[in-house]
Amino acid sequence: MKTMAFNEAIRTALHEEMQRDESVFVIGEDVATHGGPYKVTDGIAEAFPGRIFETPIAEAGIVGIGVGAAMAGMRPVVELMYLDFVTCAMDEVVNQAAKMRYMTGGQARVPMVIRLPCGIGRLLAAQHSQILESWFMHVPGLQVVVPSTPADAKGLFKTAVRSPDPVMFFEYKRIYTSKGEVPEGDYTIPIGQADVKREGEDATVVAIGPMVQKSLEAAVLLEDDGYDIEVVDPRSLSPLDVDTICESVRKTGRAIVCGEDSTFAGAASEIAAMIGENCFGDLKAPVRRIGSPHVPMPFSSELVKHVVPEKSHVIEAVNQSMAA
Amino acid sequence: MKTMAFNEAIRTALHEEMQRDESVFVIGEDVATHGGPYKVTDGIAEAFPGRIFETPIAEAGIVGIGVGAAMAGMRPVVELMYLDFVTCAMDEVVNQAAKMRYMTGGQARVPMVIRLPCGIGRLLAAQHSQILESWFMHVPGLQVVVPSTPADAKGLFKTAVRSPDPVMFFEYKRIYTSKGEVPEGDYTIPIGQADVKREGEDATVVAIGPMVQKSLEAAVLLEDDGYDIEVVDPRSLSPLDVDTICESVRKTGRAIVCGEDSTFAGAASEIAAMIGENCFGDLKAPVRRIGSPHVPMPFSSELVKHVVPEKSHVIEAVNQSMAA
Amino acid sequence: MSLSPEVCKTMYTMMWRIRLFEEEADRQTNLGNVVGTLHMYCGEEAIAVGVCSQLRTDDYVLGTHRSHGHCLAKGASIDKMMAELFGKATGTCGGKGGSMHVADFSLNMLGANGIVGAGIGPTTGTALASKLRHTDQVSICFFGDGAAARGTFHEAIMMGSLWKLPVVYVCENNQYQQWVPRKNVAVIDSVADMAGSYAIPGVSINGQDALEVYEVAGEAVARARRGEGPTLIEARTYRFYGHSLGDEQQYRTSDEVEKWKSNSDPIQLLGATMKERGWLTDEEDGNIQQQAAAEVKKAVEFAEQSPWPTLANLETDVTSHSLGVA
Amino acid sequence: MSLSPEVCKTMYTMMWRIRLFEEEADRQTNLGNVVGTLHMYCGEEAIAVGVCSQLRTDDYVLGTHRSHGHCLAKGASIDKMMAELFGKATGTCGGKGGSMHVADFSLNMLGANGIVGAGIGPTTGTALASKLRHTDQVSICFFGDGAAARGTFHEAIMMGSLWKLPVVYVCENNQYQQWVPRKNVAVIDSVADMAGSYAIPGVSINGQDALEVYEVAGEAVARARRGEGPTLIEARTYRFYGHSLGDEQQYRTSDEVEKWKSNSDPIQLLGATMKERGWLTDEEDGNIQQQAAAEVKKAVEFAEQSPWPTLANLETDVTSHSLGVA
Ligand SMILES: Cc1ncc(C[n+]2csc(CCOP(=O)(O)OP(=O)(O)O)c2C)c(N)n1
Ligand SMILES: Cc1ncc(C[n+]2csc(CCOP(=O)(O)OP(=O)(O)O)c2C)c(N)n1
Ligand SMILES: [Mg+2]
Ligand SMILES: [Mg+2]
Repeated sequence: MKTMAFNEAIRTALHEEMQRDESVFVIGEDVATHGGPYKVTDGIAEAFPGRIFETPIAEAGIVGIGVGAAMAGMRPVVELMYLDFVTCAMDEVVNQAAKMRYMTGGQARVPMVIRLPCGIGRLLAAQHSQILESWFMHVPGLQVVVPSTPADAKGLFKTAVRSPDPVMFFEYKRIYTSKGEVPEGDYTIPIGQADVKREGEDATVVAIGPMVQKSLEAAVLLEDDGYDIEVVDPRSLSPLDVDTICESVRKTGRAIVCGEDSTFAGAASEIAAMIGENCFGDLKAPVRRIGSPHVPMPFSSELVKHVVPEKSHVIEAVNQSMAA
Repeated sequence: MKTMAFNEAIRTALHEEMQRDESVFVIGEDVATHGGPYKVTDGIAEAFPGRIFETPIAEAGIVGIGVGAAMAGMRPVVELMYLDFVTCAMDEVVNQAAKMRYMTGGQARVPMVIRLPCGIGRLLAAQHSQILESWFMHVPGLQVVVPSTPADAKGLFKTAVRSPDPVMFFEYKRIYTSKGEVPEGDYTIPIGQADVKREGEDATVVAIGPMVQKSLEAAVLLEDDGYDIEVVDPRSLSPLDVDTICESVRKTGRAIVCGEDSTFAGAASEIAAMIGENCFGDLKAPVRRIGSPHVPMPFSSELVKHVVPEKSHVIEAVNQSMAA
Repeated sequence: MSLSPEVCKTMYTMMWRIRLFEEEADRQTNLGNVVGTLHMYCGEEAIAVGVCSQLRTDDYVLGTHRSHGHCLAKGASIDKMMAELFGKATGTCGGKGGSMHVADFSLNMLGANGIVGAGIGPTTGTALASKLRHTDQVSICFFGDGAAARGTFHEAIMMGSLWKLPVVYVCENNQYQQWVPRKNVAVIDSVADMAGSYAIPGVSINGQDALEVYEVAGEAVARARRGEGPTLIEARTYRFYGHSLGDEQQYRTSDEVEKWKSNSDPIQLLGATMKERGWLTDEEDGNIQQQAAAEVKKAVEFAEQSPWPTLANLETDVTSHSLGVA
Repeated sequence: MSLSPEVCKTMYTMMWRIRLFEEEADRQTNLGNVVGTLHMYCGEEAIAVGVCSQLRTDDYVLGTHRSHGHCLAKGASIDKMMAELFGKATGTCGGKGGSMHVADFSLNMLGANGIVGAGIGPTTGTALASKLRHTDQVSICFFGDGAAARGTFHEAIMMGSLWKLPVVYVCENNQYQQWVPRKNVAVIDSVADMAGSYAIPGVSINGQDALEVYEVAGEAVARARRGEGPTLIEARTYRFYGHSLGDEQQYRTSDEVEKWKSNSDPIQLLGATMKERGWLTDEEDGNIQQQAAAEVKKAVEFAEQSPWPTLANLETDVTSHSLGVA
């Protein structure tokens, strides 16, 4: 075990995978300078010359090239500098990468990872803070992976690189520098397997990305109220580990689904609806969703502080659920 | 009242709005030839010369131009030939049209209608059959309108054209030729107001687009089983008329949410989660969702017939709900 | 490859195969056996055939919505192609793709595509793959004149040039973009003239002349294989049918169509040249056509007798995961 | 407008205002009052000022992520601009936009934009609006050299040309695209050379020379106003600061930066020319700079004393509807 930051964990996984498999390469804007915008591609240009492509500003072209390279048997790791820019390449992601295997009756493989730095970081307002996990959940053929810890990030990234199918890899900018213990050497974490980050009996908090840590902190504080909270981290939103989530909710009878993205038609809506459908008889309280309000991300710090959900929101929702 | 087809109703509304307001114009691919792909723009070129722009194949450019024209006070009606092609213009829709008003602190107005022929029509497979309502629901600043009858289509289209904010106007290709009574002359239907298409006491079917008609037919058949079904048509998915839906569910205690799109992270998930949250105490059975499986649309008629939900699915779900 | 009687005969045979395949597919549509729509390639055969005759099996080809010809010219099975149009389980894509998605990955024909201009990026990507693997495979992207307006054209060709990738961009300029004459929506006549923006050679050729296509494609393919980078070829052509099935074609006169058919049918032109040069006898010609017709007939039988895909096929080929999504 | 001492003085004054505004904003960032990031326009002022000096208030301008200069040159209030960077309720956008979204719709300055290349389509759209309304308003689109690689450039300019719209596309070629030198990712040197693809005039100019910008922009604006269609102008320039705050600039030498600053500062160049021509005395020069500094100081006070937006502002300006989404 080694303590490292979230971005370092991904960088380590990327180095190891490039070492292991010659078909892995990196493509994106500004990836070879300054270690890339988030230092995730630091050292790649030196260690693997000729396997990193710094591109013009052309997201549709970049992702399109990734699709073709992947179909030809390579394993591109595509970096979009901000998740928000995936809007410039949605045909490539949704109509090409995601559907190619199906449309060709299983002939095509598109083993591509698209790295998506998302959520709020520095205050950069509406066009640089989006999350949009639910868009990609809704697209069959895509895998949607959202690690919350450095250890998960490393193991999931490796699995993503080795997957025969496209992976939308969500990296919350806010937790790039958060640290954690990371196993050394090679290990993988299956895509589609949730992780019970804390066991408890009274209520289930299903938490996505940075909400995992906030929920764990909330759980500690809720101990004082005598509540024993279970925290489930889906880790991948598609495929979604329905079994683990439902098992937990059947046990506790209460569920709170938390993400940083806005709730309306967001990832939490799918999870909440699924719980409502599968665990109806076991529910002692309505499934609650926690997330941002349905507004574009504002710029001013005074507005932003009302947008992103914090652990206090988790505590409040658990209390409401317990009181119901 | 006059009997007319769905596409004729939109065409009529478009003609009347162009007559009424000089700032309305049409832009899109092949819109001025053959009456446009769905005959919705038939006669516009003759009646309003100079106010219809047939473009190169350049969806990002087209929607971008729409955004600018709208900000300059025009009211563009943008046609995307197939909803699927909106993937080529997502930055323009999501980061520009939707957010401009907010980002500029209320200075910008983007009064643009984007017409989205969607769903399955002829068998054209995965890249020509998508629906994706939930993507746009998830984007603050957009209105998502889904008419199910010719009369609603006309009234909602007029409201959409007059709205100061962008409207994603979903036109299910399958019902373009379906007929209905349409009031003559000028009338509008507010965006954000659901319509109870049939009153009933035993269960609420919330049905989107073509599922409305199928649900009404299912409701007639369910009378034989002694079930009295209420059918609620949201008509707009964003803003969503939470009050009307919840009022119905509180009355009946049962809810089935039906759309043609795939359920996973789809529009039905938001509605189901919302009902679960707001009507928990009144629910006698889990909220069920009906929609497509999570697969790209296949080509073969033998596969397609297993994809699109029909009235039999509604009947089955209602029966399950009543039995719970 | 230099032009020989054998090459000509192979091309001529393939052109007939494509022509008769499509005419039969059209007929099968009227019978209700082929569903969806067809974008007929009739009239443009010299381009696919001329280009693909310069390729190896391991060279990559990506197509468009109008790709029956690209697929067949790359060597795809006529049986499987017909079965795909029927929506049968034995089709190139198991019935999941249909006319707009025909593909044969065993031949590195990576598919038709329903989105205009969507193949240009991916073809640049297959070329990047070849470069990374140090193979000398060449990638070919076919696309229409309409596609040249899309941003993907601009973005992808720029990177193809930047990294000197082994790719040939082949624009089939049939002068229409669905129902709109190119002259109504384009600001320059020749797509090849855009090559300067990307610092690559651009050349405009007569797409009805298989020999010219063959020559020019040969040079471009050789150049790419030598690692000297992309070429943009515009092949001037004309489609003999409407844009897709049911097209009323009010946007052009039947006179115009007839003139192209009688003066510029690429099959007739090649046949005449070969006969002039003494490379084809009337008898051989008859045999070639009969042979192609027989293959097409067999393909229809194959398609008719093939099984349908079933519910069990519906959720396969989405990803390697079972769906696992509730 | 022809070049006069008055025009020069106005331009010179505006350039100082922009320069000092940004230097102060940078300082306020270090104090923690300005948050987020800043894309400094320092070094490129001659372009915004030269172009906007040819415009009427009702002409449209759309900008980029680097648009402090575009906004101020179009006439935006320096107070409101500073307040926006502070995130205050009195900012141009009520604190909702910040540096990347400054805008003043009362001046038809329709906003900076955080997405590279995203303004080119919308500016073509404002030009279409003017054409439809039969006004003679001109639309100006500023964008970087990096943006010229985006598909939006290709698609929008093509339609601007097709419909002969009154728009001028102004590329600010500062030779870098974030941290990457243009020469590493571009295949042709001058963005203006792409104009041929769109059948419009393309001209490359020295963007450090306000007078050259003024002249050439004047012609392009006049041409657009006469209904003769778009022009593509490439203005060669250089940014004196890093791409955005905190940029370590390992990708260029400080020598290079210093050379540009000492030889090609657009403000120094214009000042020197004016003095040579006897259009500016040292005293006037001093006054102009003092006046600009005083305005900036006042703007900071305004921003400091302004109220914050509150929770009540959070959900306004999304649409005209109340949210109504649960
Ligand atoms: C992005 C996109 N926009 C629009 C369409 C609808 N469409 C299909 S084919 C076509 C015309 C294509 O013209 P061109 O590229 O010249 O090819 P051609 O049909 O002439 O072979 C159009 C508009 C599409 N499939 N994809
Ligand atoms: C579509 C998109 N891709 C990437 C970015 C990130 N980004 C912001 S500015 C920039 C460089 C832009 O270069 P250029 O257009 O030359 O403008 P400059 O910064 O030099 O003024 C990049 C890559 C973005 N904002 N939008
Ligand atoms: Mg064409
Ligand atoms: Mg630049």
